[in-house]
Amino acid sequence: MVTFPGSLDDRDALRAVRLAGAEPVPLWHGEKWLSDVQAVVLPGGFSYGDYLRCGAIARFSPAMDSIVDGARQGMPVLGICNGFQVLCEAHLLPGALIRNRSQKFICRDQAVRIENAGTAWTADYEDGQQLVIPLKNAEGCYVADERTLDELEGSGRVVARYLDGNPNGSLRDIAGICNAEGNVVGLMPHPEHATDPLVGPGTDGLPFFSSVLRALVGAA
Amino acid sequence: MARVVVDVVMKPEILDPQGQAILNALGRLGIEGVSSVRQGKHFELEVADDVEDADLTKIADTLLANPVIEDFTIRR
Amino acid sequence: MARVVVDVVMKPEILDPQGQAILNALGRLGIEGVSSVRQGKHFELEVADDVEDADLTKIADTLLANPVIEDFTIRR
Amino acid sequence: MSRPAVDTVEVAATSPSQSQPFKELGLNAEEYQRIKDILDRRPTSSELAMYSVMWSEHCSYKSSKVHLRQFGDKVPAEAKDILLVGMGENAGVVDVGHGLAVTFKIESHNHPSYVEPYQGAATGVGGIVRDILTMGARPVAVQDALRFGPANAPDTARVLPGVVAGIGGYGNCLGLPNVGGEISFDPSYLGNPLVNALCVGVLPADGIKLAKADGPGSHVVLFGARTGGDGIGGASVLASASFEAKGEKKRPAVQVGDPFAEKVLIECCLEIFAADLVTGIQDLGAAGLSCATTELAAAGTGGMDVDLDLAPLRDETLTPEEILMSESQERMMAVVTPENLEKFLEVCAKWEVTATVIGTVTDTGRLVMRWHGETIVDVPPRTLAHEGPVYERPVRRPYDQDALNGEHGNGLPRPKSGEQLRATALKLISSANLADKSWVTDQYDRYVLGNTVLAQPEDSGMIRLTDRALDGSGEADLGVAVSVDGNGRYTRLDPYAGAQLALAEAYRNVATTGARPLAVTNCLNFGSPEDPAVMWQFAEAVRGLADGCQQLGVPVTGGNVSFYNQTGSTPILPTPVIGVLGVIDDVSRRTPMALRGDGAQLYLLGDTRDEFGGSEWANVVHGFLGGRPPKVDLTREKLLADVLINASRDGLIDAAHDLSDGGLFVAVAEGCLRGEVGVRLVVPEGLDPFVFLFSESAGRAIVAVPRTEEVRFTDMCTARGLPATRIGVLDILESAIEVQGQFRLPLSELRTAWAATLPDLFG
Ligand SMILES: Nc1ncnc2c1ncn2[C@@H]1O[C@H](COP(=O)(O)OP(=O)(O)O)[C@@H](O)[C@H]1O
Ligand SMILES: [Mg+2]
Repeated sequence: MVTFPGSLDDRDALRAVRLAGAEPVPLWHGEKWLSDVQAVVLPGGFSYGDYLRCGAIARFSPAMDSIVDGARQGMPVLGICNGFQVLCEAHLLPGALIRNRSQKFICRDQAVRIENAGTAWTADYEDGQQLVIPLKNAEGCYVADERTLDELEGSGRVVARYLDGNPNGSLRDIAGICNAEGNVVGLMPHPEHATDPLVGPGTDGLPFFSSVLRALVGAA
Repeated sequence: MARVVVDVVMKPEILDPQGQAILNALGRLGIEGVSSVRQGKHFELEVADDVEDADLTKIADTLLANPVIEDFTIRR
Repeated sequence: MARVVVDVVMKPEILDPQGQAILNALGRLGIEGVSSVRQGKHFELEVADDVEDADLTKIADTLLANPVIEDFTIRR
Repeated sequence: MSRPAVDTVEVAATSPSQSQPFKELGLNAEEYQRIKDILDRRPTSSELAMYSVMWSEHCSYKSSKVHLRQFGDKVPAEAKDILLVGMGENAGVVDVGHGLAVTFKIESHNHPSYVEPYQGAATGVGGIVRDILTMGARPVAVQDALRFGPANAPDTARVLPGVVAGIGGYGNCLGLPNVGGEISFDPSYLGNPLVNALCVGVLPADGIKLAKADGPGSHVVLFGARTGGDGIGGASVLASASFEAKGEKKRPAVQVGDPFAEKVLIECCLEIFAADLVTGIQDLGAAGLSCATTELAAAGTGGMDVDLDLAPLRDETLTPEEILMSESQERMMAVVTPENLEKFLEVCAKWEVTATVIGTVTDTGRLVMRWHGETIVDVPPRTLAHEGPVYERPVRRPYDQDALNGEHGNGLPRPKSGEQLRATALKLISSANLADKSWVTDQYDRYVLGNTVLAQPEDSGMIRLTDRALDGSGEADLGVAVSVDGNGRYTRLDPYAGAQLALAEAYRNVATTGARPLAVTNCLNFGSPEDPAVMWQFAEAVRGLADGCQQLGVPVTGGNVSFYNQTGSTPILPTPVIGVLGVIDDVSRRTPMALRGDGAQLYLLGDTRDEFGGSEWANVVHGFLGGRPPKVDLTREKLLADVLINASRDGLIDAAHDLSDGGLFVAVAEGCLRGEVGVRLVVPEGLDPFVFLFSESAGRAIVAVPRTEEVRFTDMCTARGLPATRIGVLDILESAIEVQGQFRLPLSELRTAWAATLPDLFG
């Protein structure tokens, strides 16, 4: 769990990881690398105030180099919201996230469909499973050129899609994608805020964290 | 049809957090020799030739900039 | 010491909601003759004279612009 | 660069007759003379700058002090058990048990938000958050109370979206959930919108920090953002009046916020507090360095030496006068002992926060400031911080008050037939004041930090303070609930009652969610104190609030006064905005507003009278304001609260919603829409349907009682003597509100009318 200056949902994500039964390790963005880390979550928030472009500055923090290397070697990496933006800026994922069509920050409980239950982070879902998890961002509109989009669709790399109306203008209703190997996933909505019914819409988000746990235990 | 460019920048005495953040990032990128960065907005408008400069000024200071904190330049 | 201006605009094929919103607002303001608005970013850098154009290009396409969605121009 | 000569103490002593622009700085002749008497010479231009800002209405409370004293004089007995820090500090602190304390406060940023809506509102949030942080607390939630001109006025289309984006932009970026507030519209706010922001913070009960500079030899550290020329329009007259060559340099009156800098500052401060590295701390808000240095010194050992030229600047051309007046955001001042300094600076470095030692605590009883070695300030700090002018302003009941109360409006045509009642219901629910506010509130992050138990549109926001779910202890989690309310129309009709009705509503909203009301904060938005009629409204409102808090047993822990809210000489509706904070021992017991449970019985608690003075009905349907506001009965409010709290603790009710603007129909509609359930309503015996549906009698709430609990619940009400009338039954199949014998309104039609209004207006 990496905390950049300006990360906001890091505590919440730590909590979600714990609820899923794993041992979360907080990482400070300035730290180079922690050898015993098995998976990385880049949390939501406004790293460096989201100035310039969301994630554009966080991408250059020391921790990112080693995370990029790890990801290339197959380590599971989940970027949530701002974390998704960082992964795109770091070119671990294709495309980019721009301002919502509505021009406004949007906070709402969003219906999404899991399109690929084959990734390290979605294995505990069924293909086509429908969830409700909070969405909250101002730059959540996913864009990429047609070729890239077709490639993503063709290779099943669209991980999640918005249902009941596209909240932010994302092309092809894309809410989340993954890299070719499926270990790196970027997601706009916040599963960590759907892990405890008392403070969120439900528990639909928990499997993201249990999935990776099983993947790691299985691998070990 | 002509292209008009309007650049909007914060008045010099006004805080520009974004420029500041970029300057610090340049430091981390190991790039020397940049002593200040200010970020503003850049607009490209396609306007009919019969649109007066006065209209453009009106557009700029009612819509594109808030004269209280920003200055703008118009290039036709 | 020289001032360098970098303008960053969305690639034409990428939709630009901000520009669109401004265009609609123009309509409401009753201003005719503007057929398109695109909003980009405008940077003003103070750079030492020994900074190479290559460095500036690096600054622009690694930091100031995201080449996936944006084009940039540099004016020294 | 050669520095322009500055006005030093030495120069001042030898040039007594030099004229100074005290009027331009807002000081009158008597005040200026008093400064001379205090210093027993003319002030230097830097000292004049400091006195002018510290003695301003905003900082000195010179017109309100004599009235605000009542909050202290009438403090309820309950206060001593819970109040750890009372009024006067940056914010009051309340003991909530389990070793935890909560601090909260509401503050206005009205005028800046009119000039630059986004930045004005954003820096309003930033300011109140720093107040909370300064107490040693982690900010955990914000709320915002907003007032605008008519919803369809062109300027409202400029101001509202900017204000909302600013509150969201700053709060979201800080990672603070926005869990409530209010927003309403009235022509009197067109040229003077109200932007009141509230922040709640949590701290260890023994971790309170205070704004005092104790211990001679301790360092005075300025940290956070650099100082720029923000918000010092006034200082330019000094720049030109002092010996500086180039005169007029326009300084911006608005400040620009840097939420990222503030977020980093928060984390940095919390790390510093945890390591116990400061003996005193103060945020830099209004009056910036002038305020921070004088208040720290005045509250502590009494003296301070400052080298002003050491303050890190964003703009090197700033004069000392401007530095002293600058309201640059995201700055703090700390008092650090020599042995802690190194550790303190290390933490700042980790967070990349600029920190500079600019002075030392002394026991001289003087605040002395040097500028490149020359002494430019030498003053007794108390005379700025605490001994400013105090005015007993003349008060006069407005000439039109009797006429206003006289026109009771009983003659206004009322809907008779079921058709007419139905049309009235739709008209009210779709009016800007009562319509769905999600266009606004969906721009606020309500989830971040992961502890939001309730947020808008619930009756109050509720935040979980402990998190025992993970430590497996299985114990209940503690929470706090907060609500802010105010009603300018009621207050215009009767300021004393209006303030009490606002207090009662906030108190009721907190109890409705199952929390026990503990403490009060308030933001008093009024016109010019120099207008005796406005001053009367103010005096009456404060008296009403003080009496009300005493009766309800909830102490005022702090607040804020905003005067001069007027367009030309026309004041806004007098608008006291009251925030009430409550505590709940088990957040899982909270009562939501969504009506739930097929076959559950709907009960109306309290008495319904024919009360339409200042009502939404009179306002929306007839554009009429007159008569008297609803009757205030605080004993009844207390009883209602007890019942609601016990019912939630004992699990007797599934849902509850308070009745306020728009009356019973609006409350039922909000509950049905949120619960997506229909209801069949029966007009109680001997009650006129129109009065039943739309009267705004206070002290009422609706509750949904499951059949299994009905007897226990009604017995409790009878035993305590609270009127509880069965008014209907919930029906999940019947997705409509049906008022028997009157009309039927499908939820779909209702939702469309309710939800479309703000999007249609603001896009
Ligand atoms: N500007 C705002 N910011 C946040 N929440 C708001 C705002 N305006 C209204 N709300 C929320 O919408 C709901 C309805 O507001 P209001 O009519 O004031 O409720 P009530 O009358 O019961 O106090 C409340 O939960 C309130 O917190
Ligand atoms: Mg209210």
